Amino acid sequence: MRDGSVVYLEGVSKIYPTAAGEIFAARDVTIDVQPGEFYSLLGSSGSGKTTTLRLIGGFEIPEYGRVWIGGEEVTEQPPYRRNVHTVFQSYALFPHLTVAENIAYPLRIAKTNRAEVAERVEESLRMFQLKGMGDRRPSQLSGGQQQRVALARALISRPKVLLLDEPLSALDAKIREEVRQELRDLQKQTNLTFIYVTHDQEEALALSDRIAVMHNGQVQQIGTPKQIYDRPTSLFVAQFIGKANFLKGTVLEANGETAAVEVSGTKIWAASPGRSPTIGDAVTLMVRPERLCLSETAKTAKADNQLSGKVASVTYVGQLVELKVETPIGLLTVTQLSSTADLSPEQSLSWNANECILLPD
Amino acid sequence: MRDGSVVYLEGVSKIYPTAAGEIFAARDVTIDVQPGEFYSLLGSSGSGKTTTLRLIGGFEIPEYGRVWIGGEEVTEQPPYRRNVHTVFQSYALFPHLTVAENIAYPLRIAKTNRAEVAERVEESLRMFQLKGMGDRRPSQLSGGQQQRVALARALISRPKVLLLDEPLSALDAKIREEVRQELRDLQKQTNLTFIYVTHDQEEALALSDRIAVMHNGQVQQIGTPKQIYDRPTSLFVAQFIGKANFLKGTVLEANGETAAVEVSGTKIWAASPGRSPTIGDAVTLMVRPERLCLSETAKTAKADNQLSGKVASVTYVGQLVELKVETPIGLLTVTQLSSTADLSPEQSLSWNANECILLPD
Amino acid sequence: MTNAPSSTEKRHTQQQPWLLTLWTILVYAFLYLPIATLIFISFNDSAILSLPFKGFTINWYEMAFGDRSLRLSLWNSLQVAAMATLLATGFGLLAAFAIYRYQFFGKTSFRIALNLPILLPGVVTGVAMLAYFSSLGLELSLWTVILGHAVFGLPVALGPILTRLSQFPRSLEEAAYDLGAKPAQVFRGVIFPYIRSAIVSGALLAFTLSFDEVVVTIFLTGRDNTLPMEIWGRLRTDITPEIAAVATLVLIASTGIVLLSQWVVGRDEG
Amino acid sequence: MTNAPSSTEKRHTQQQPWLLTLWTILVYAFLYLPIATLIFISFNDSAILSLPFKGFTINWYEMAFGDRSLRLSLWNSLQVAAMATLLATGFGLLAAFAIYRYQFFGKTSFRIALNLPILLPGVVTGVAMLAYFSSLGLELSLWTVILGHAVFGLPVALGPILTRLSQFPRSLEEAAYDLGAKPAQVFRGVIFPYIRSAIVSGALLAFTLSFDEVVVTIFLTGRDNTLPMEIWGRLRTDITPEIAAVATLVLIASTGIVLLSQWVVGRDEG
Repeated sequence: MRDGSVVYLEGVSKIYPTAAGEIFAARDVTIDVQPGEFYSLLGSSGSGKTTTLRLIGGFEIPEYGRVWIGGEEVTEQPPYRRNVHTVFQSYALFPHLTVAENIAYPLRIAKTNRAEVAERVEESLRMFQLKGMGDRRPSQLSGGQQQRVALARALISRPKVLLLDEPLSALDAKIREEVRQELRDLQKQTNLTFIYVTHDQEEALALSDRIAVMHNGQVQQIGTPKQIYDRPTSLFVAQFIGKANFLKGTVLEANGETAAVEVSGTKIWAASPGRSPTIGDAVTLMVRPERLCLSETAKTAKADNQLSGKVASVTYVGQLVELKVETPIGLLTVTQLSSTADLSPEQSLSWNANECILLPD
Repeated sequence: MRDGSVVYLEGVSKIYPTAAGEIFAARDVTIDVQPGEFYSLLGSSGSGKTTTLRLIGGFEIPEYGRVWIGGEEVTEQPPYRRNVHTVFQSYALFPHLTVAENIAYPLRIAKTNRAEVAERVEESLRMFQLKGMGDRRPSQLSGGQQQRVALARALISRPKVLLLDEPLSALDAKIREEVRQELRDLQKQTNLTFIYVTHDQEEALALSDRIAVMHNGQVQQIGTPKQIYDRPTSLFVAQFIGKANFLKGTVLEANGETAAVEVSGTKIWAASPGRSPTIGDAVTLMVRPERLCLSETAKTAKADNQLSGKVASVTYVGQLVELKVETPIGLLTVTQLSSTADLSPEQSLSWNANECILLPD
Repeated sequence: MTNAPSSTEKRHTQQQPWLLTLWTILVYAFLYLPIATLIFISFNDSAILSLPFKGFTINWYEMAFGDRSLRLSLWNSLQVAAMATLLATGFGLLAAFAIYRYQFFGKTSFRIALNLPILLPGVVTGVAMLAYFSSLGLELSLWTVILGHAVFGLPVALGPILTRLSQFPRSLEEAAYDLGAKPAQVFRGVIFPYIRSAIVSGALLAFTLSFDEVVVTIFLTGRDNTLPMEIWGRLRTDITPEIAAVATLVLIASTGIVLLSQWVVGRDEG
Repeated sequence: MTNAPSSTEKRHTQQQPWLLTLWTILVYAFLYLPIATLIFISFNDSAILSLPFKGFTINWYEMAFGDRSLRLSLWNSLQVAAMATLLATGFGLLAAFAIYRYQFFGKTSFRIALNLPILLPGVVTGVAMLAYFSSLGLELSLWTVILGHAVFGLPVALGPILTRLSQFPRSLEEAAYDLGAKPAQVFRGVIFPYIRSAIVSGALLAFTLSFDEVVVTIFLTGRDNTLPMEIWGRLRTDITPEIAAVATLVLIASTGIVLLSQWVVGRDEG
């Protein structure tokens, strides 16, 4: 294992037998999580993100590979022997216990003495703004309060790592953003390692230090939010994260990590981070709609790529305006901030080569 | 009733008796919907939007007020005597009938002759891309297909008005945007009147010709998406739609629909559409985060309002970057399109008076 | 802490629940050995109602089929069960609609009250009905038995209908109204097809219950015997494997009807 | 098409379900008049089991309480019900866990098979058990009755436990493991508190069922009588309102236990 990782999965696979044969819920997953990191597993349902979390928590034992936590191999250890705690999607508060008893549960199990339990629960209630609610039942709390109880319970015995399984999905859209901020602040304050499972790319981008994008049980790309969004390494990641224009073309020239690509008879300059493309290859270019600049007069020589365009439709969605612009290489989507000003239909479109990522087909 | 309206509600109230007294599910609702309009009722749950739709559909009879459809009073008419059809949130397809039988249902009830039914169902299946699925059961279709069947069934007997109750909420986020576009196109093609209930402001802004924002059973504001977003008439609407910075201040000068407002010792120019403010009044100013311009050097005299600022935090959420900027009048949220470029912490903030709306307290 | 390579050997993670398998066999044995014994004895070439197995014979079945009083009691049982089922299902359907459709004072207690007859001891129901009918001056006959069976058949028939109705999405009804259907058309075209299987299933259950009932029947019948009473009557006089043969036949018929009703319900749901 | 002002008069939109009220009364009457009659007769100062009401007396209750063979049969019934409940609830709890916990071949049929004894006619179960016990050489006694009652008490006790266990969120169990609890601690601290009310409720139901049972009992008992058999035996000899008094007492006890078990289940859910 890599030294210094707080959680390290090494080529881990989890297999479920089904009538139609074996299904790999996770396939050869290798991730290393550094201490103090906010690490997200991002993917749609069935991508293996929850299975991976459960392999770390000890709820599943992998058929292949190994799991280390804090430098110790725990591959076949049950959950109660692992120094990680989980915040479940449903919170999993014990309904027959009060809020204070729920929070005290890990200490009671560990046979901590009564006085210390009382003190630490009191402190925890204060920290999570639950003062005065210690005697209530979980069912008497709001969704946001229940989530704070689940966090308090998971943190009271000071685990090394906190696993969070879509902790915001049960909350109203209204308070979700608020709680998102609280979570981020909590992680920064406690300097704990968070491993966070979500299907919501916006959440992952806003919260994480690093993201592992998963699909069909496999890790597709690992990187910071900016790397994942700006420099996807595969068509899948480019399509899964954010919106983008995709252009099919053929490589004309290649110069290190920059290339000229022919798209419908027009030469487009693009970047190919990390690999040099081969001339003549069929490739797909990706350019994010907000990176396309619109101007009413053709700017000269400032941007690598320039096209004339005609606005075909305008959709207004609050903060953003989404335009469909007819260009020589097809209909492109352009996003702008909404404004009170009107837009003339004839536009010039420009963007730099490093905003245009070349993806191998 | 106003002549020309295809649906007109006049001071309609719906009351439910509860143990704690009467509750107004809709209170004095007056709306007029013009032929060919895409009209949305937007509000959170309990706002009365669905009750209003049910009053138009005939599933509820109002305690006060009257309902006109196509110039005819229908206040106490049952649903089967009203020439409006509903697309339900759950689609409400008949499970024991095939797709074709579901679509034919309104014609069969109306005792249309067999040959015509077959012909129109065939045409409808083609139009809604359901060819070859006529013999399937609804349970064998995907969510998007079920929704198309529900639309086809509601439209086959050519009603004047189509009522849609959150028709996209049962769909995956992935295909929701696609279906949204289809709905908009369908409405434009058929030139039918759509009355659309939703809690999703983005949906309402993107689709509607006009929106009625509802809260606590009452209509708060009626207007085009641009009017609702750029010129909210109340603090509630400003808070409910989109994100905004709110500044508390006192009116210093008033000049018709423009005013100068003192906010924490700084003079801010603002617009007060439709009413002239009184000097000395306590007011709230609203300015959208994407309307605040950031620049590294103070621009001169171009914008009505200018402040110096220091970037406190940057949150990256894909297309957008949300910045918190410390200014003399407090922490302001600024939204920008994401870019690959970095941002220096010292910034100048500027915006025009007409982007800053004065709301009475 | 070694820098080991990925293990290439597959780890076994499935537990073998052998303890459970043993336990399952025990429970099955506890529940089913008596029934197996019954079936064996019905084919046993021995004149006493007991094992060991002495040889195969269908003699007891032939005797059972040739028995006139058994045939008569079977006919009585079928008549009673058919009539009681008709009454129970009809009233049950109406009661189910009342509970589903309207909100009225005492709805919950109405529902509990409907279920009480099936929870009461048969002896109580029997004595109560006997006292009631004799107070009304009704003479005991198969008709009094039918009424008695209808009373506890009602909640049994009501159960599946109510369960199915409570799953009925109100929006289907509203959609039909919305598309132009009048109330009668809505019932025929939308509600009835939805609950049809539950009605059949409830009726089958009520039928089985009536067909098997003994306690209430004994209190309420006049001269006529039903099949279970006939079997039982013989217990006191001549106890031969003929009873085992008849019981086996009743067992097969009852199991068949129960499975049929499960299948009918399962088919329309899921 | 007039440009009318907003109407200021309130429109009445609630329907009066008077037809339904009538129907409710009819159903109640159908189900409850016999029971009402029973209770009246038990206080009726007349030597025959019938109305009209001739005067109030508690004579029949005094007779019932003073009756030695009734007391003895009550004691037998209580013993049988207690032992059968213990067996049925214990085995039911284990079976519920087996069904809940493990996925194994035939799980669905295992569940159906457990329920079959309650669906089989009492006559079939009775004959089968009689044949089985006599094949095993067991002498008929209260113990054979207890075993018989345990067989059909098992699915009754199993029902509520299984229902409650199927609502048990697996994540609660995982949360407890995650927070450091070992399997035994998880059962004691998390699972048992969750299903406790269902166990009590299942046991109460099994107790009532055993206490009320007649058919299987008659096949399996030796010299000893249970209370329902005693009541029933008297039907052939001396039929007096004393039976009505005893039936009323059984009715009250049974209703009480059923309501108690409903309340126990309701308290922990909701």
